[in-house]
Amino acid sequence: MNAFLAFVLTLVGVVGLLVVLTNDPVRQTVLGGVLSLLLAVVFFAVQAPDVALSELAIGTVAVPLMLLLAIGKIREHRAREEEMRE
Amino acid sequence: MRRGRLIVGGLGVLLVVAAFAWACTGLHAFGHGTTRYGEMVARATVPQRAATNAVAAVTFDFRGVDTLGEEFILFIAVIGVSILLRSLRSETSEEETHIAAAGPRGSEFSRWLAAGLVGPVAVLAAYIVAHGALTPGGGFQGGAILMAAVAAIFVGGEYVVLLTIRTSATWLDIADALGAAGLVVLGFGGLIAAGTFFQNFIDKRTSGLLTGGIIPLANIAVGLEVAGALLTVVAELLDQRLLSTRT
Amino acid sequence: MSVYPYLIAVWLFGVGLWGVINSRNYLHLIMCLMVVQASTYVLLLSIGYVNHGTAPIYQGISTKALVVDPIVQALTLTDVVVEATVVALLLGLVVQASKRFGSIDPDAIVRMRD
Amino acid sequence: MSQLAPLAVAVPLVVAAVLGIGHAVLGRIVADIVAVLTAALTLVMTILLLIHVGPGYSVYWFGGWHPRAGVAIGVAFQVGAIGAGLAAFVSLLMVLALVYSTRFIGVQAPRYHMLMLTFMAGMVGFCLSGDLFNMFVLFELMSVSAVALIGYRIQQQSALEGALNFAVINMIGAFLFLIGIGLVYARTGALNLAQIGATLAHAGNDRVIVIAFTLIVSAFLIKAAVVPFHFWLSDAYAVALAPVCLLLAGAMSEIGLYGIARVYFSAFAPAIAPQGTSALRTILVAAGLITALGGAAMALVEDHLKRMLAFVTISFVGVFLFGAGLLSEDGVAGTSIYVLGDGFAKALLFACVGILQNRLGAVGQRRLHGRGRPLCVIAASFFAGGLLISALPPFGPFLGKSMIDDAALKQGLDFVPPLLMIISALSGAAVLRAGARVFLGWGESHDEERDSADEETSAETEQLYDHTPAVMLIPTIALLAGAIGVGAWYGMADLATTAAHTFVDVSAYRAAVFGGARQLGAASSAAPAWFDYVYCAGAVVLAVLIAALGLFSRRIGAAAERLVRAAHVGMEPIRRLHTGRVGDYAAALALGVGILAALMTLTLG
Repeated sequence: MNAFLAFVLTLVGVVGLLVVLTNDPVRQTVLGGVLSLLLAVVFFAVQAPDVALSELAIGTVAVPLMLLLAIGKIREHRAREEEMRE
Repeated sequence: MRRGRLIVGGLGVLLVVAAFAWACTGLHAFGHGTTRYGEMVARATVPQRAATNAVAAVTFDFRGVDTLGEEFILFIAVIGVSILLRSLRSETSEEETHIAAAGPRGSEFSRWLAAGLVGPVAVLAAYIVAHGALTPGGGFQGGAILMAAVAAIFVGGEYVVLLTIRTSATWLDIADALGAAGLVVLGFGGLIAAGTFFQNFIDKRTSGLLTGGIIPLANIAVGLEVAGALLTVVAELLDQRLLSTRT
Repeated sequence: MSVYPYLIAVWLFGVGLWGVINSRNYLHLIMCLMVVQASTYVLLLSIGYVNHGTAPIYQGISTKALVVDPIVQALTLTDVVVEATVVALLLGLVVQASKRFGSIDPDAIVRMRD
Repeated sequence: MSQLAPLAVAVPLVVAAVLGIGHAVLGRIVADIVAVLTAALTLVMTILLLIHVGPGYSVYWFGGWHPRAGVAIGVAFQVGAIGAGLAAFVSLLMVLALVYSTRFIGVQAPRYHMLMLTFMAGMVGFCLSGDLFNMFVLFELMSVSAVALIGYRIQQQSALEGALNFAVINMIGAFLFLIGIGLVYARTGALNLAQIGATLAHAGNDRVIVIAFTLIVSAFLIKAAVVPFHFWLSDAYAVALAPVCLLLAGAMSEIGLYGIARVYFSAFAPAIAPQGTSALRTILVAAGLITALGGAAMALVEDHLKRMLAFVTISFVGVFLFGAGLLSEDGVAGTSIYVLGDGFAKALLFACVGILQNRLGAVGQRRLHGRGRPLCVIAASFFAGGLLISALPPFGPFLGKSMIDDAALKQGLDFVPPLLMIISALSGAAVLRAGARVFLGWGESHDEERDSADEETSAETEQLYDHTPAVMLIPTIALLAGAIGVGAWYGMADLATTAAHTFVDVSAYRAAVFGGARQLGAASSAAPAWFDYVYCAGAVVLAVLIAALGLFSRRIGAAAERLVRAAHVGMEPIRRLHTGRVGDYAAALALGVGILAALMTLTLG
């Protein structure tokens, strides 16, 4: 195992922890994207380009997109509810 | 109440992690992961399937049924999302007025940028799908990239979305279902033409993109399925009001 | 160091599971589940790695070349797509819950039990 | 004939996909007919498969990838009689559930049908598959379909919560399964169960294998809902549509247990047995008995009918885990008979509750008090179900239970038959008491206890029927016939024993997969002995007595009243644990897996 791989793996561990510790959904989504990006780097490093490409497409594009859309929807619902209350 | 949970959960996580870590220290050293199974499959890929991507050969040929099941997981999850995000009949009228009030959104620039990006990305996606048997990539990756391209239009201008998804939502569903069906049909093709379900029944030695027998076809089916499925989810999340017009 | 990648998988599993238990927001919980899932990717791919091996793609390399295990890569590929479905389904539930009940905190639920 | 194995999975899948392609134009009636016919076709295929398999195994290599040089390079379905039988049972329940749901209003065609068909395909495939990763994929297919089916009634908060709890807990289970698969693969380089077994027979046991086995078993225990992994179940069953409950209660939990038995006997037994067998047996048997007792006790204090039945289901999962956990041929045989008989009975009870819900618009016992009087047929079926699950001789559950009793006695567990008698009496009492309240109006109607004014009690169909549709009644009667029929024919016991004989024989399994076929003979089981009749009749009598005590404690006297109240107070802390909060459930899950891992490591490692 080379130093680069060890370094990126450590970063993966740190970012994984940050994802769990972050409470704001948007910031968390961004961190989730970073985690996926780092994972993709790890996958390239362990000679798994197919998985790395999938992880890039799904983990850094599709899943964050879904999450952001859901966050938007949820905020919309919350705003509408507050409107109704007033 | 919550403290009790954190104590129980913390203790549990510690125990599980300790067990898992203990098992990991008993594994082979990193970098020595050779198995006979993996080796045999890797060795068989080029001579037997004329494909160069052993991962694609495993995914669509050696262990093709797993992929079939997994495609259906994706397919049915999207059906599930449609079911879960449906609007009930009584809510429809309220929702409709909400749409009218929303109006167009998103700047002119972002819309043009998104539209401009779609063409090149779609070509790239098609390339990745088509070369799945040969180079890294294939149906999963290409499908997801295609989805990203179309999603860019969706997000780029919500106005366009309201017009396009209304007409395209049904087509997305159908693309999704066609992709899923395509993979089973390939399985049945093996059964009918070669006698075993999911047997690679197409000549593998054709040159060019058609190498690998059913692998390129399976890649196309999966690409269609993944793109259709992910786009349906995005469309549902983007505007669940649209559902009321489809049910 | 020979088991370091496996231990990263263990670490991700542990923090993700802890996050699920500790979560006060369903969106946060979904992200924590993704961290747990990331652990499975790291574990599977690390298991199949071979020192000085290349990717199991025979383009420009000899068919006798040393390659890493294609099986675990195919398994992980399947796993990655499962991730997307898990997120989609859970988001569907969460969005509907927020629309109808205005809360996405798993603990804030006032449960009407018999 | 051997092509039936892949077709039993592929046909429902292709039909689901075709329904998806045509979803815009297909009407409800077409979807109903197509789905019922597909399920019926699957039933026919699985039954033919069961006959074809006989006492041996039928192995099907997908893609024509037969093993080379002793290495399995493809995916195989390795079908034994128990797997095929369970698959046939699942398909039968699915046919009945789909017929039952044809008159449900609010069912979205064809999406609902697609979900049901993939749910069935996942379960059937899981029963047949002989490859660890393939089992994982089908397991996920099953879970994903079930999530959408449980959350189906989106207008109810509890439905969304139930589905979320189910989804999160089962996803964690899936990750545990996957990590287990990774560890097994790292150690053995195989995913095929028989090959894992063959490799382990040489390599022996070590910590990687013990932990991998623990994680995989945990995943199945979560699906089966064994204490402390059971919390999601009552939330999910309380809200699922009645036809979905039929399948969840009748088959899905049992499939989790089948998974444990399958991976143990086909793959892990060579590493664990014989030194570790007794330790593993102790762990499984203890978990089973705790689950059985806890579930039955909780059932007695539940007012909500579906929740009550959910706890009855948990109780029986415990009994089945006990039976299978004996890790013996006759334990497996008894459990498989018990699963059939009891599965029919539980599905019957859920079908009755579904009808009640559609006729009367409520599922709380106290709200329904006496209102079921006009529904004679349903009442008769419900009481029959109650008597059957308390193991009324000589019908279905009785045969299974007596076989498990015998198997336990053979292992020297003398305390078990009386304990199981009490457990089935408690479950039976819960059902009989509920029946007496709802259909006869016995007991107090509205006492000082909380009114079950929860939203879960609203009708599933949004409008009530003034008579029971025939399409609901016929499946109900069919389920009753099934529960009675399983035990009425003693040949069943011999068939199950023969099947179990093959199931536990790991070398026969390996021979079937890698060639060098071995002759497998038929086996027979002893007929129930006199004491089996005594225990089971005792359970029925006890059930009636406990039910009466619950109903008439005031009239019987102060002592009885105090006893009933003490029982309720005593159960309250346990009831409180079922908070409906997914974080609590995940914490319990983590602790459960952790303890299991510690126990397994200490005893097997």
